[in-house]
Amino acid sequence: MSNLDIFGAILGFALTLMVFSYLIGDNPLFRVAIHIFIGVTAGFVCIIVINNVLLPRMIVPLISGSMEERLLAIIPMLLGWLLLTKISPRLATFGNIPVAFLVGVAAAVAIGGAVLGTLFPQINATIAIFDLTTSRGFDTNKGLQLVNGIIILVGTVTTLAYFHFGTGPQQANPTGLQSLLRGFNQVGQVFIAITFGFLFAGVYSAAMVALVERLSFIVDFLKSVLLPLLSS
Amino acid sequence: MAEINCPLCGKANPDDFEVCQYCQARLKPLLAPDSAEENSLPQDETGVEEPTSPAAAEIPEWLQELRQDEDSLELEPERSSDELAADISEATGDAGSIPTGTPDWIYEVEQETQRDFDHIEPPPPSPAEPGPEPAALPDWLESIRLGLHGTPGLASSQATEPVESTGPLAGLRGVLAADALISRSRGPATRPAKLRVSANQLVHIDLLRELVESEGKSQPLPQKPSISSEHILRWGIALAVCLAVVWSIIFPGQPAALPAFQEETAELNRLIEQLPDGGQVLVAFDYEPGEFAELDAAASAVIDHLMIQGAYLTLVSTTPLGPVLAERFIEELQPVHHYTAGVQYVNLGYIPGGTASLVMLTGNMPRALPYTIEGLAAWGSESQPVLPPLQGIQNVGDYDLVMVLVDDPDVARAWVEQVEPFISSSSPQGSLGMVISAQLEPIIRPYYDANPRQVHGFVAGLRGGASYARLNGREELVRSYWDSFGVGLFMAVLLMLVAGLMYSTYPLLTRPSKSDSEVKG
Amino acid sequence: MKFPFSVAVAIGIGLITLAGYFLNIPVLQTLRMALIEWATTLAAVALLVGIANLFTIHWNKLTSGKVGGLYSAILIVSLVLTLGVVGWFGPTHTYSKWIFNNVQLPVEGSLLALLAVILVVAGVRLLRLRSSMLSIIFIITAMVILLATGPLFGISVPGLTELRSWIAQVPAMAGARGLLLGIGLGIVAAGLRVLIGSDRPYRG
Amino acid sequence: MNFPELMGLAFVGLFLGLMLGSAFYYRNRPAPFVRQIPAFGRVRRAIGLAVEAGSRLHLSLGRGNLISTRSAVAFVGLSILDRIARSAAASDRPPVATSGESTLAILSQDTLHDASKFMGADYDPLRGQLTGLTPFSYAAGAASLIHDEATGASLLLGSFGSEVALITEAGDRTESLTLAGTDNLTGQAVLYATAQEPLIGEETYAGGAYMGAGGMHQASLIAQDIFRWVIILALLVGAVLKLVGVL
Repeated sequence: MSNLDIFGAILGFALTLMVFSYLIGDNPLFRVAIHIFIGVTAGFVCIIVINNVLLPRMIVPLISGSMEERLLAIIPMLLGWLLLTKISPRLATFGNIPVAFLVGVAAAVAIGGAVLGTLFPQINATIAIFDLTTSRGFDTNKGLQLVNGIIILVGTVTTLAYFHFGTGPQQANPTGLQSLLRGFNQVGQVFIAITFGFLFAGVYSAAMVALVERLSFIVDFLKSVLLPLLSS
Repeated sequence: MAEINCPLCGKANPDDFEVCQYCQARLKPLLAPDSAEENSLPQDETGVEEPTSPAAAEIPEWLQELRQDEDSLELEPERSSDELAADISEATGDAGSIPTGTPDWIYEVEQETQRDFDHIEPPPPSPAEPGPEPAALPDWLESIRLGLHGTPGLASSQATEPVESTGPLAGLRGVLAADALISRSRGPATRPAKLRVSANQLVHIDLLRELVESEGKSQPLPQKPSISSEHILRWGIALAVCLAVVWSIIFPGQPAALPAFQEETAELNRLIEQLPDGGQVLVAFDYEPGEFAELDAAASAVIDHLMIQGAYLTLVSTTPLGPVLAERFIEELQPVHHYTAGVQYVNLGYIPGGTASLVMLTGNMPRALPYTIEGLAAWGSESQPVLPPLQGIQNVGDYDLVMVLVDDPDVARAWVEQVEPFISSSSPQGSLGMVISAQLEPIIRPYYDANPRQVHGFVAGLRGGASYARLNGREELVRSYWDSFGVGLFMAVLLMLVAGLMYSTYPLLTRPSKSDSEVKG
Repeated sequence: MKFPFSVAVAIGIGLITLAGYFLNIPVLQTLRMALIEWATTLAAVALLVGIANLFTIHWNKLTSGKVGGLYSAILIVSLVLTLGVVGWFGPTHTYSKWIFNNVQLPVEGSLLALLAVILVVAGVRLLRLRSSMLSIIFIITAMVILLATGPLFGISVPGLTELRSWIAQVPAMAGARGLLLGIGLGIVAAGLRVLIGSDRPYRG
Repeated sequence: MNFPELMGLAFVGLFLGLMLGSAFYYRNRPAPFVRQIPAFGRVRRAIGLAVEAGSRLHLSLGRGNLISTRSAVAFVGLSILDRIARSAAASDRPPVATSGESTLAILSQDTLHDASKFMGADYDPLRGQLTGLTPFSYAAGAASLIHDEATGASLLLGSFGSEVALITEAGDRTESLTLAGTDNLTGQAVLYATAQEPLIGEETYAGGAYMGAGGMHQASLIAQDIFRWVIILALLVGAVLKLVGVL
């Protein structure tokens, strides 16, 4: 083990304890650890993005690209220079055009992605369950497949209906539609709760593995420090 | 025609004007004591008042003293009204009972609700001339205050009381009940526009304050002890969870069996087993560094299996730190296979644009990801041939297997929705496998259960990783976490059940006394 | 209503990109890909602006002599050091990996590990804060799934693993699907508001 | 042209038409009734309290690539930021926005700048902060800002994963109110347990309408509601057709 490795292990151990000190309360040690962390992360991300995006997309085509590539690189280059003016509050106005450009593309990507990537595939998948001619992984017989399919359909529909925003004026006796909505609401809540519960358990499992890993690290580190001391 | 100087901006106005023609401030105070004496208002109302004014003789001695103090204060127009309040309170030795910049009942209500009003500055008076700052609250704040307190007492008193227009109280409602006071006042003959308070008015203010307090008083916040039950709860839980895990690490008991066969895991195992000799695999490292413990454990047996099969690996990532994670994974978790960058594997780094650009992988990959993370031309140049893992690859459909290691539901869905259709349409044996964080299971499983499958096999979290490790016998890493993991989860459930029940039923048991106080409040 | 040039840019670029998704016209699709590519390049430039913002905020804190100045100094030093080392040697060099393995991973792993405590505290307090049907089912599901995920000291409860699979396959998936569909609708609405210039998060 | 693309075009076109139509219809009429979401009521109150108490309002716009479906929830966050910045512009501790992505940080600065200009208040570019460039570093930065600034209320409206628990925990420890909503499902599950006022699923996208960000936000709720039932109908009819073998 080289000195660099030993120093690294000590640093990792110290930083782990500093972060864990947050369990007692917010304190300077925790602050120091996360400020180091934020700085390091930002540095890494910055270099990787420069290496993987800016150099190949903006610099290399200008130096060694064909005429067509150079022309194509000029527009993002210009917009990029304008965007850089956002660094200075005085010049920031020049950066409005590239920001508007980004927002326009972002809005379009969001809509396109939501319609073609979420809404349609999810609708299709829900309908496809009722194709009883092909069996799916977990259903051993058609009857069970149908029952599960119906539960999924009911769950999807009531969850979606739960979010209905509009409501009529409040009345003492709710109309039929309002009672129906209220019923949907209750059933939808059950499905939402189960989904959140499952996801929560999943996040917790991930966090627990992280905790086990960190505590193992601490125990191992202390063992490797304490055992030689005790044996000597 | 005689002129009056505006108390706010100091400019001269004809004396029959009600409001200043420059700044719209009220020229004649609403709290004029006596109609007969109204005309004897001194001309120098701008703030500097002579102690020897004709009316001085009629003023009680204590008030003269007070006024002298005030006069000296009024010479410092830049002082805030709250500072004036503090000074005057000091001068009278009756802290908090003299209404100044802010009427004290508002002041006290504020104090009781622990709102530090000092931070809110009134808007500057419209003309730039020096003058005492009016205590007017901005409109928006006024409306919020009304809406917030929402107390009938406060609202109605404000509705019926006149708005004070001059001096430091300008803009506040109901400071002094002008009409009612006129007939009874035995105060000084002249009443300057500022901070003149008679004993009578004090009585009225006290009355009003009591009225308001009794109806509109916010619940005083209880003093927080430095160590509350919340702290003890947090510390207790932290201690219990950590101790349980540490105990199981230091004193491991009988090791628990790894979970057995899971269909989706076995399916992934089969896919890797079927890889041709020297098969090409695209591995995406799409997780955050924080998730490294779980994903390492879940994926190590899988990547190990790929390497045993001698697969060529292409590493990519849609998260900026993914490439570093990928490099670390290959070198530190799988050192026995001696995979070398540029020979058995190539790290193409970060996919510019992340998930939005995944679709680029289905097009021209050499154009989308031209360089390795070391900055070499991955797809060959005049001086060097195409790197072995990339030979014959033009797009993602050319890979024998695409393996995604992912912890984010949206990223996982993007791979399935955008890339999988292309894989399955371009080659019959191409497939998409996944190693996912446990939280993604309900989101990914439907794609596995779909017909045709959109995810052809997956490993979910430590449990899935353990199951996979059991299939190919690479258990070391998973084994080291598995038992402590179980202990930790059990402790968490126990705490949520026992502490959760105690914590949530405790207020029910002690409700009678609490609801009493709520009713009183 | 003011209609500045930047609004025209946002709407025009947005509509062209959106049309590229839905209209099968080669020119439009090529244009859409080019626009997205430019946008991702711009987002990378924005990252430099972001780093400058991070730097300025902490530089100001440092020079204003506020309480947190020391932390800001630490952040700036670690940022500059990392930029220097990783930038000079490259992200896969031993030194860069040393920083990553001994700072980035321990801190981020520990932050995630903190959640193992924070989430239990939240679970314990949930029913007191919001005692609704939703909360009760939420917490029961979470506990069942947690028990079914780990090794229960080698004890196998019959049917627990099957129950876990069924919940993942049927009710949890149904709920997730309903949520995703609703979110999809929300995304379309929010995106369209920007595309018609009703919401303008940029300056004009 | 492929069927899904054609359907997609029709979907977006109709959605837009409905939004514009209902915006026009309700231009001179009282706004339609919407169901109560108590979280928004409480957050409006908390904003008022925070402004009055001179404590800082904090709005966090999340992280995640802007050029993706995640931008939409950030746009909602930005329109609420605009709303809050206008109502609290004259406070001497005006609201501060944090984000975990550079473009979002720029957009938050622009939004705050516009709001300040509109209200005639001073603008400080450092009120739109980038607190970190990866999810956890962003969350850690935002959490330490909550501890430092004595925030009265934190609104988390953007894309968050499980790391958001660090931010809500900071809010909890400083006893400030946190209202939170996100598009990310795991983030929502974590927020449901940890945030004081969690928004579930689509409710996050309705934030603009509930916080009074303009008529078009109301109108989009109507369009969302109508399309909700169109989708439900499509699911039911599709399932039946599939079952009998027509589809």
